[in-house]
Amino acid sequence: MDFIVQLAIYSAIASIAAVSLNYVVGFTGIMSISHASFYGIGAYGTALLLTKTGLSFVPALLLGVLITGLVAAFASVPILRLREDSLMLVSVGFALIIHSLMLNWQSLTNGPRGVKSIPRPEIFGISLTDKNFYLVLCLVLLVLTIIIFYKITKSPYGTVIKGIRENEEVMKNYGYNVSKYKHSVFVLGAIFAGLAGGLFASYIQYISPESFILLPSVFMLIMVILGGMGSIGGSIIGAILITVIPELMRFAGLPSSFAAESNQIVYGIILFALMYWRPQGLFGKYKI
Amino acid sequence: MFQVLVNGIIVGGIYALITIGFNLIYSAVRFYHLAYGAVGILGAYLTYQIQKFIFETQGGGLITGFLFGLLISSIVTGMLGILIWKFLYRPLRKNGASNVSMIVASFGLLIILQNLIGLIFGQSAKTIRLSEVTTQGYEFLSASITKNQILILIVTLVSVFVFELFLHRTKIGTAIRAVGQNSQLAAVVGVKTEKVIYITFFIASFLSVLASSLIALEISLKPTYGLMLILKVIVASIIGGIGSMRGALVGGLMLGVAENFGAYYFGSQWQDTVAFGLLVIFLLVRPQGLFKK
Amino acid sequence: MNKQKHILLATMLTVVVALVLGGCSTKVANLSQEKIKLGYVGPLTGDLASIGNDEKRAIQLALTASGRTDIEVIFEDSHCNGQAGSNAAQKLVNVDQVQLIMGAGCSDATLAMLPIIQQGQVVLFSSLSTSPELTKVGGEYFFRNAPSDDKATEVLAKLIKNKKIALVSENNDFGQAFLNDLKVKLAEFDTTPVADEIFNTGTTDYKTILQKVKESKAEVLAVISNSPVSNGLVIKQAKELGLEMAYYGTDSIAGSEFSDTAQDAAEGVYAILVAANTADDRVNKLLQLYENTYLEGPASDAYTVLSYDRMNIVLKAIDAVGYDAEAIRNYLHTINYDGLAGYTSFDENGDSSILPLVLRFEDGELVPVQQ
Amino acid sequence: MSLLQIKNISKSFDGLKALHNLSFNVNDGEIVGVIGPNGAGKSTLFNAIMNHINKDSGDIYFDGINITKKPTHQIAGMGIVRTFQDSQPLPQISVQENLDLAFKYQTDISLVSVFGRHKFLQEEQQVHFTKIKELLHEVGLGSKLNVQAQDLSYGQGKLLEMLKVIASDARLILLDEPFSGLFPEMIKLVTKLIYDLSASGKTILLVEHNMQLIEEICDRVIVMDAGQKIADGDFKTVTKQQNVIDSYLGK
Repeated sequence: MDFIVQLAIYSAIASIAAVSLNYVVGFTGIMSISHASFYGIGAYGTALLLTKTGLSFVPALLLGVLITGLVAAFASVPILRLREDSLMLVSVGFALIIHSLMLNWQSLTNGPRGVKSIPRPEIFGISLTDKNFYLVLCLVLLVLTIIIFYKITKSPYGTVIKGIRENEEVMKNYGYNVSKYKHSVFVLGAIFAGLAGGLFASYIQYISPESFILLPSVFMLIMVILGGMGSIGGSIIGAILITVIPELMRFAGLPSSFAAESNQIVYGIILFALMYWRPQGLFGKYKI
Repeated sequence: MFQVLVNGIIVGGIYALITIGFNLIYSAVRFYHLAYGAVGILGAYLTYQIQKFIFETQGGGLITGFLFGLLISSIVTGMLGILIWKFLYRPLRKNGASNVSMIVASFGLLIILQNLIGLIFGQSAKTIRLSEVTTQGYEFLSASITKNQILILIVTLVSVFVFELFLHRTKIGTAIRAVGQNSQLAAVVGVKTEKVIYITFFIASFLSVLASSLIALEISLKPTYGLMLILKVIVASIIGGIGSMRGALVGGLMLGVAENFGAYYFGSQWQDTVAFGLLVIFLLVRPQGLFKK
Repeated sequence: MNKQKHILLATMLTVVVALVLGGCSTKVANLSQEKIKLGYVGPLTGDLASIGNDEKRAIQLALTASGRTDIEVIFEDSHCNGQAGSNAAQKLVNVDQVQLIMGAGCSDATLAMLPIIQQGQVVLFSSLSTSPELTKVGGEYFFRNAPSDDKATEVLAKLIKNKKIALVSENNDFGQAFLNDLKVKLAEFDTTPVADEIFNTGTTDYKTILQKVKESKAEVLAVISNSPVSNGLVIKQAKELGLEMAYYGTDSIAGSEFSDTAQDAAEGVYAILVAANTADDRVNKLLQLYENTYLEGPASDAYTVLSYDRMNIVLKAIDAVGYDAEAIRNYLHTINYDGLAGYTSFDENGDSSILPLVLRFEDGELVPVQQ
Repeated sequence: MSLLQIKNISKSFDGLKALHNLSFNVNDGEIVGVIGPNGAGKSTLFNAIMNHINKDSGDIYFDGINITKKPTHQIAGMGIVRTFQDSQPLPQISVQENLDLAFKYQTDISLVSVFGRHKFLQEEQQVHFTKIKELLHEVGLGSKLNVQAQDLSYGQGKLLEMLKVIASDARLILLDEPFSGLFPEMIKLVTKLIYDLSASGKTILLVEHNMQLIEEICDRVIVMDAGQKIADGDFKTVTKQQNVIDSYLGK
């Protein structure tokens, strides 16, 4: 059933992004809304390398992820100087600036017409045109992401970043270089968002600035909040629910005259209700 | 060149009007009421509906229809503002929600309101107009201003002036500022904070309808304008100093002028980048904005 | 911790079950009713929602007019975005097993759907996407009765060549593709525009751009945008600024949304557009039928007419060769259908023979102009 | 040679002189009390030492090294730890995690060591866990190992803060009103912990209002008023000085 395989692929990609966002927001308390921009940079990086240079898939993806990491390193300097609501706002500003760069830097990104016919990946000779192989690739990378973040958050390093989430001043008093940790968390989170973006670009084979505007950042945040702050399993469940439910709504046979708007209203209600009943989300342990 | 400045000031005037309401709410309840943009647009749709009703069925003039519509919808939306606080936000605050989760909840409310407007009034654009014919503007000093723009400028200046008086001269005004500074302290001194917050939400929603209806004269009405407006308001409010009235006025004007000059020199596709670039610069250099310590 | 493990497993289970159930339930329904299922994917939300709704309503009007009860159209929303568009197409192809999909508005969704269409070997018939790039990339299963923009740019270039031209274009796939194509055509007539301004989708205040246009002393202002509201606002604000010049707009100008926004400012505006030719009384009958059924005029007459034609062409094809993508594809290459938009036939790339007309707003009505 | 030297540091917040030409020394192994009426600048002093706030003038030396301008985490890294006035442990993490954060890891906690030298980290953590169990049992909090710190009572929270100070093994300990709001038997427990710390050679700077405790615990006392040092000596002589009495009774 290609439809279900495609949904599984989109869920896996969304899960990688959600887990990395949870690492930044849920574990370390950095309320960044610019995660979709790094997802977009990873997508554009990989897509442009694949279409414009002769690079094959694996180097293009790795290079795309590297570029995302570099941009994140630069962006983290201004963004991480702030906290809580002002950090949220500056990350929104950053996301919008990145989007308008994608839109207007026509010579590089071909502007609003996006990047077309991105070749399907070829790894060690197997061409991944067949969806099932692509799903295997996504699941392998998802499992890898889970292992990496599980290892980090269960180690003393994880305790330190959770401490930073609770109270930065106290952590400084115990000798932890708080800004160093926050920068490395922000950049690592962005790298995995770039990875998810690269996978998305080579699967859907066409990307344009529209898919990386503000709303995907918000959807990623909903995935993490719904799933649960500070719980890797929770953010995967959140990612699957947010990716799959709207597609299932297509079967609900709602008269499409208001199906579209009601979809969005459901998101609004989810957000509001969560903040009221379970700010820490389904499986989370930490209330934002 | 002068024309660009004029455009900037007029658009800035509208941003200022809405930001005043937004800052008022922030100073009373200390969080970003993101759904505020959608509340204003909902009010503007009401004005449109009432004007259409008066113009088409009661045979009243366009302008009387507009003013009458404006009055009714401002009051109705003002009530709605109070209900939103009473039944949606207050329970959240009582539940011990942090600022960040209040912002996330208010964003959820923005999405709900915006799509409800889409459902009720439909997706296609609606226009509010004051005259049958598109009248050419008045020329002075090589800049032309349309009638609508003059009306907007007058209403903005009047409401800012009235508002400053209200806030600093009347008892309720000082009460609102007291609650803003420190609500526990205000309560101890005997200020009925609950009542004051109701009044604040009423006035702010009233102002947002006023401003959104004025904007509708210029750019017609679409359900998605709520998000667009609130993003501009946040930038203006941060530049001016979150929560300060004078800051709202200056922040709004600065944003309007910066956007227009950005559009003039870099091209209009860079307009948003200029606005948000300004936001990022202010958040880094002077997070408390121009008018706050 | 294990309590959370249970919740985790429970949710995983419900999701999988829902998916499987969702998948096969429609399959079962499909077999029992033997109805011919057609698909539609288009922008039912977002900026082009009003035009997407026009398309949908035109299809429903054509279907009721034909009296066919054995045909059902499943409407899916593409949200004007790649991922949603590809999911919608994948669902229609796989779950509902449609042989033909009407739709594809924004390039985003169209280009994301193409790989699925080509793999599923299903016909994609669009009346909204006009981007010239689709001619090459479309593939053998892609048809459209909306003319590709390079035809519209040809007509427009001839009209405004060697004049002082100001171009104001929307920063989206339609606007930039049309703009670049037009500039190439104008260069052939060695005319270069005196002003070239781009605005972002959703911009509402054009006064500053128009100030630059005024300073460029252009004789002609060409507005390139597929959103009726933007077209309306640019022209209204230009008139308010007292810009005395000839105005040219593209096909989204015909319709209530543009005339509501521009009102009397629309007077004298030239439109290069397709099919909303009010001289043909079948077009007027359709627009009247639309207004009676939905109590409001269509947001864009042109796309309503094209979508109406499309439905009738599809009905004609199914009657002729049955409901099979392969057969329909071959049949469409041979058809020459006398539609409301004029005689429609398709070349090897699936582009239609319909040529855009030049019309002019005269006291609220769009009247054809003889070149 | 004294461990901590404060050399006429001043700090004023737009006009209000929080600290004014304050100078004093603390010798290795001493327990020094800092007393004075509310608003005398005691907490500001701690903030100044840890460089939470930058000073207008003056210098601070620790173990002979100038730490006036060093970032807070480096000052802490040199072996100084402080508690905040009525600070509570980090709320939404467990008691065990709170204490584990206070311990000094030899292997640098970084991504490299999480993947590269995982074994070393793991071993050190196990050592810390055993110590943590002992510490908790000592004060009767043994059952609270995996409880979220926010679920502890106020008193238990204060006790946990003291245990974190012990776990940090810092040479200089700045205690900001560790006894405020505690029941008598809790006060005995905290006093015992302070004595243990002093016995193991730690130097303690104690801000406290409870005069009996100051007299009982401190070797020497510094009295502050309006940001200035007005007395420095043993408890008996200092409390007899006229200016000290006036500052408490208010001029």
